[in-house]
Amino acid sequence: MMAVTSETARVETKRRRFSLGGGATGPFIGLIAMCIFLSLATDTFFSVRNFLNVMDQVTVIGVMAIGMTLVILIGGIDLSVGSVLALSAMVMGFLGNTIGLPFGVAILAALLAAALCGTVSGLMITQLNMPPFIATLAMMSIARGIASIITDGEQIVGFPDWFSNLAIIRYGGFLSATVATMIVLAFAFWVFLRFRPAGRALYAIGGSPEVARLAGIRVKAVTVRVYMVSGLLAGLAGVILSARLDSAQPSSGLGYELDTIAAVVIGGASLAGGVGGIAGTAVGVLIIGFLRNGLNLLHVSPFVQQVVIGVVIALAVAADTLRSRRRH
Amino acid sequence: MMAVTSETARVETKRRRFSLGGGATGPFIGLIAMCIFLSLATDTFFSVRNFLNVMDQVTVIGVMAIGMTLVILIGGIDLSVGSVLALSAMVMGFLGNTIGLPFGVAILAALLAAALCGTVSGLMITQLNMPPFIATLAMMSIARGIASIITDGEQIVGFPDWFSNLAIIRYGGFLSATVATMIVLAFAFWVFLRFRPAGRALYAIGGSPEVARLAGIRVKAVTVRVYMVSGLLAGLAGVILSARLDSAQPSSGLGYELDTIAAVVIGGASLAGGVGGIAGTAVGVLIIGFLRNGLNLLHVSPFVQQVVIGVVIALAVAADTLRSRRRH
Amino acid sequence: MTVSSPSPDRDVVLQLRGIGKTYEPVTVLRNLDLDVRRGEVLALLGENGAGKSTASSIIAGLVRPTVGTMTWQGAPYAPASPADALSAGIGLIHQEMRLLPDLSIAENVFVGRLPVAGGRVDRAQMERRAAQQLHRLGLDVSPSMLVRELRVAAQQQVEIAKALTLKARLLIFDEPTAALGGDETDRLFEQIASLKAEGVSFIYISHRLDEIALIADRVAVLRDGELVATHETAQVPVKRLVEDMVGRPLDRMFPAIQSIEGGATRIEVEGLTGVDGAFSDVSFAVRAGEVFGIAGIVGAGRTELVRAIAGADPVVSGTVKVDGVPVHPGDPRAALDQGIVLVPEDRKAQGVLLDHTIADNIALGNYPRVAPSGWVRPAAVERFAEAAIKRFGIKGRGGQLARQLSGGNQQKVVIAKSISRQPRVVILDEPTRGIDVGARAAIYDVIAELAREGLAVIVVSSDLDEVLGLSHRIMVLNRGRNRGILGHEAAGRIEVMELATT
Amino acid sequence: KEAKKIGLAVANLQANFFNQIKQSVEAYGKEKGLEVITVDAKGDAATQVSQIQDLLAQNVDALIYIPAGATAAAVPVKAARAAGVPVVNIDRNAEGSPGDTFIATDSVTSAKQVCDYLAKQAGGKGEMVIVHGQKGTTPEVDRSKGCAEALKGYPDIKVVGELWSEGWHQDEGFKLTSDLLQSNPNVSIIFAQADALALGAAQAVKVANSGHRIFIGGFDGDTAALTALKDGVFDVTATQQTQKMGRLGVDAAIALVAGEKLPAEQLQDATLTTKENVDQFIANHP
Ligand SMILES: Nc1ncnc2c1ncn2[C@@H]1O[C@H](COP(=O)(O)OP(=O)(O)OP(=O)(O)O)[C@@H](O)[C@H]1O
Ligand SMILES: Nc1ncnc2c1ncn2[C@@H]1O[C@H](COP(=O)(O)OP(=O)(O)OP(=O)(O)O)[C@@H](O)[C@H]1O
Ligand SMILES: O[C@@H]1[C@H](O)[C@H](O)CO[C@H]1O
Ligand SMILES: [Mg+2]
Ligand SMILES: [Mg+2]
Repeated sequence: MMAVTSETARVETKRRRFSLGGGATGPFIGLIAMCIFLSLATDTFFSVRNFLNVMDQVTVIGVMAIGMTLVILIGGIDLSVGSVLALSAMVMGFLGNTIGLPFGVAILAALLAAALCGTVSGLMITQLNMPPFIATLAMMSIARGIASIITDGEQIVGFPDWFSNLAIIRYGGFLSATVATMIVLAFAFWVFLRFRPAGRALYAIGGSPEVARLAGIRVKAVTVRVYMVSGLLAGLAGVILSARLDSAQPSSGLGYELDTIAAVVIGGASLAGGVGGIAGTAVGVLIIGFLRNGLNLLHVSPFVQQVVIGVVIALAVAADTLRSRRRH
Repeated sequence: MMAVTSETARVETKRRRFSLGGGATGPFIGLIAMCIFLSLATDTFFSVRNFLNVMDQVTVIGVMAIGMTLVILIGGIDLSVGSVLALSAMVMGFLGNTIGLPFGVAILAALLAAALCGTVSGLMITQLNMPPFIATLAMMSIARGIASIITDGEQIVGFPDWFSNLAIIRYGGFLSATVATMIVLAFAFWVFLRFRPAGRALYAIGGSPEVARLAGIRVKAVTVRVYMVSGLLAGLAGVILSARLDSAQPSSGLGYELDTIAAVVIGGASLAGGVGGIAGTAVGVLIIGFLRNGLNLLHVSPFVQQVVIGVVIALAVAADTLRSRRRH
Repeated sequence: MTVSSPSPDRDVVLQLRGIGKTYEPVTVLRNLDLDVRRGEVLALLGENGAGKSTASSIIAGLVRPTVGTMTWQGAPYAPASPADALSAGIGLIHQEMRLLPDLSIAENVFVGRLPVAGGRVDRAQMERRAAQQLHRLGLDVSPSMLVRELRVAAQQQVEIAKALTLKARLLIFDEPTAALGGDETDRLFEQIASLKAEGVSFIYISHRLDEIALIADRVAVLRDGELVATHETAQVPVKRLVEDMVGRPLDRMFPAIQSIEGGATRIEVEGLTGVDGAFSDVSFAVRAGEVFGIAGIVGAGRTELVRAIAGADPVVSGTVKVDGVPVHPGDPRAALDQGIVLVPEDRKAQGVLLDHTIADNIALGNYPRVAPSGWVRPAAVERFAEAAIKRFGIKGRGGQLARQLSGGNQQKVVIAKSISRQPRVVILDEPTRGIDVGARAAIYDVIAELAREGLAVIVVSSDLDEVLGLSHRIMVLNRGRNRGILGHEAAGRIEVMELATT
Repeated sequence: KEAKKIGLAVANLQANFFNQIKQSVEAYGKEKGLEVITVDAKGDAATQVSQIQDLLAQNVDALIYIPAGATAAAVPVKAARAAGVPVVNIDRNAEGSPGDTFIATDSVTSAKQVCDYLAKQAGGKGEMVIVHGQKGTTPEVDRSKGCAEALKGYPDIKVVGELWSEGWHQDEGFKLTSDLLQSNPNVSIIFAQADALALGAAQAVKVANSGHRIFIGGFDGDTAALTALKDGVFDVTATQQTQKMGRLGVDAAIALVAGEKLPAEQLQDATLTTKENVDQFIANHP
């Protein structure tokens, strides 16, 4: 009866040793093609300095996109990240500048507030059975409102030097502390998703919550934790943005949720859950970052830029289909 | 052995003759509760005049939400509606005012352009196999860019009187032409989704595209048509908005996609597809409309409003769960 | 054995010539010639992964062949979509396709061809006709009920009703009875017989070989994508069919039942009562080394009972103890931690992650063994999966997506995943649904082996022979109540059915 | 008739400039014993039309109106007129259908002063970039015009790059300036058309660390920006009299309700503000 096994060798497919980045190959090709084009078309694009600039520019979205990757992997969505970012920034600014707490404490409190927002979203989803879209939409509105209430809509300007330097000084002429933070986080979560059982569990939940539950995964608890992490990272993004802008304002992060989700989805994740990964998300974030940067360097008018961005995003993602179509 | 059949009768459940609004009951209760509260809390809320005001206010989102309902029913999403609205308004304004074509022709051309946008999204999704999120995100950027390019970002002000009167004059002291249009459309699509085989096909596609395909439904063709209709209705919303504002600008409709999707989902539709309907969407649109109106009438400060809106949306949707939890 | 050559037979309605299908780099179907005659039931047999569903999908326009041609009623036939096939009069019940859970039964039956009166969907007619057809199949439920509220067996009946109301000239049934009990199967056969008399042709796929003689007129057997035998009559000994399928004789089906001296009580169920009265006051105990069968007709509450034992559903009252320790109810994780694993009945919804690799599926829930250090190394996952693949003869590679497997092989993946946990109690709900004879024998061997290793094994099956052949004792469930537990010696078909139906 | 209840429709409270006006109107209104109902359109003209409907439904006696978005929508004014409610426009006015009076800053003149100051400081030569406000809005158009007029006197100053913000936000100013600096590393003058944009630009300059002096001008006199100016974060702005405009708005509303006639336009000066004279504005915002 076991004679079958020799037969199975025929079915062998070499690709996909371990399904992970799933679907990010197309976008990756798109990214490379775009970079080559921009290097040839401008004399400023291909330089260490410009690369570091872009890294700085994508840090905020990049950090949020890590959390969003987890959320999307389990089949969720988090629309509140932009607002939570603002809330965190305002909490930090208020406690640190207006109240005058030690700045480290202010940062911690900001992160805590952000993580709390995520936790509340997670609880709404798991305990009240709300669709993630609605739960986080509600949180988006609530967090933005609170962010504005804190200072009655005023911005807060001027943080301690050591703090704003985190986003400015490039240690060893290379990485600012904020960019380094993003890279370390991306790496840590990449390892987590790829090599830790708890990370693999997210894929299972996204694939089918019921299958995951029957396999002994505590789906609800994990879900709450994932939204908490997404909130926490959005809060961290708020701290990073404040350092970078040396100011905090209630309107910051407006519309970032769409950018962040776009980065993750461009990177090959499926909004249905179960497919995606940090590597893909990194590609997505870089596509958006390099594209905007490149178009500015090309002196493309802002209106035309929008058209080009739309077309390039479509092409980058379609590349995957066009490629896989040939396979079938 | 035949004894079984009598047994199975036990399973019979009377409820739900035809599942349609699916999940809209909670939000409906929420809507009623909210209206009762606002009627008691303010002396201006409960009046014909205020009701007609709110109807005016929700027309634009309402018309777009009809198209979005179809899109979400088949398991898709259309992020481009806000941009397509702007494009349509600019095409109309440009052809009618700047070029000086007869205004009726300008309107037709605007609707055509909008329907074209939808069709292109639909083709990207069906032919290039792109996730709807990405395809319409790309279209969102492209349409917005083109809307701005038409007049190089300038606004267009002042349309023929008969045109702007469509949104102003309340015929019989009652309905403006734009509100009437929305109501007629909502009714027509309600009938379509409930009673026409082609409408039911959308539920089948949303439930499972593969099952629908196997049942002989031309899933791709229908999908393209649904996005076309969504584009067309977004275009119509652009025309209505222009009449209401007596002007057109490339930045109009920014962020409306989220409002529109929210209305549909609050109305009980599932982003996974196959569940939802016009009745539910109407409830969702009215919840958002009455809520914003009521908070203004209650003199709630703008920042606090955001918090309240978030909480109420959450409660309205959670009502369904809390109710159904008791059932289990 | 006659490999069919183009025949002038006027009765032939569908002809396949040289049909082949390749999913790069694998060829799953090659050079298939097949004739289907008017008013006949052609049984299509073969091991899991032999290509039966692929061939059906090609005929029904769901998949396009890589090479080959077809004719239908004498004219060239190359459907580009199922819609083309349907309009030509060819319908398919797909082995894996599910229904539309959020729509009513009636709408599911008529999806894609809703009856219309005066421009509107004629709901009354639709529900009446659906109810009629379902009644004929033995399912009397309100046609306005949502499909999501139905159990697997009832869903399968809806699926069948859908096909039977098609007014098709050729119907392809891909394992229609895999989820059905004996009664439902009988009724289906009645329906097939009467349509046959009207000249409708059938391609009938099943792994229940004893059905073949009852329903089929001719038999075609596939092996590894090739037609290896056709029989002009269905009155072929099952032994012969097995040989055709597997390529060698299969000596026996069931392993000998071992005696279980001195096995301590492993699992003890006491007064268990489920939500909504699906089962009530069920008590039994299973000893280490024992195979315990649960029999009953469809809807008896067997699935709900075992799901509750495994913590998948909440219970109203009663206790479950493993080795004397009570299990916290309603929590699958708690049950798993105490060594209870469940191979669920509904593999697509509860068993397998379709868009994940086979390796990931098998590793899921087995990380403590795959990655004892807490670090999941891809190579370790692959090795772990490879071992399971070998043990269960799964036709596929670790890196392949589960979706790409044939139905039977998916089932094997689910079993492999659960058994790999090294449990103390294994519950298998319809374990051999959709599994070919050869593999079935292997799974029976595995079950016996698990018992020998000192596990308690609980088997739920609608295949009475399976329960009878495997179990030391059999509990008969009827309307959610324990109607008695029969010892292996005392249990026969008659005894069990009597308890199950009265 | 005496005014009791007035409505304030603000374009977007996310811009400090508008928030200052709002706070001034609310504070001064309270002083005058008025009930002020504030609504925030968050930059969307359609939202604003709805909000003004809601205000009219509450029978406000007068409307203070700051049009949202790029369109100075005439519709709210028409609606208010139809309801017999007088309208005071602030900052932006509707072409064809102006409010009963219009209170704003003379942006052309002030922008000219700002750019002139920048040009002088830079020694009358060098590369310059402009970070515009939201394209097509009155202030964007007027400030572009004013600056261009100033630059006519400095032929050696070349505008090498211009980008447009969408919502006058600080983070936009930062991003746009970063990109401008990348393609034009030799820039020595930046005119950002609002203080939020200028603060963003200043931070971008700091981050870019180009090694040469870059002069930065803004506009508005935002609360936080003035402190930053004092600290040398950027060089020059034009302080608009937000507090005064708010008070003027309230006074105008009271007068209009009482039946008085007011001039169609009440243009206010903005004061060119540098490190030298910033202290007075920090202590006491005009
Ligand atoms: N999309 C696909 N990509 C790759 N391989 C596929 C795909 N679909 C099917 N196969 C392979 O084709 C072979 C035949 O599958 P098919 O479903 O036809 O088998 P079957 O005879 O119906 O088996 P079962 O009895 O288990 O249902 C299997 O080995 C399967 O893995
Ligand atoms: N054919 C059917 N008709 C009506 N209801 C059914 C049918 N099958 C299952 N049910 C529903 O499921 C409940 C118990 O079914 P369950 O699946 O647990 O029984 P089972 O004995 O395992 O049957 P199956 O063979 O379908 O798995 C019934 O009380 C009923 O609610
Ligand atoms: O004049 C104002 C301010 O400059 C503000 O910063 C944005 O909007 C403009 O209309
Ligand atoms: Mg099959
Ligand atoms: Mg069962």
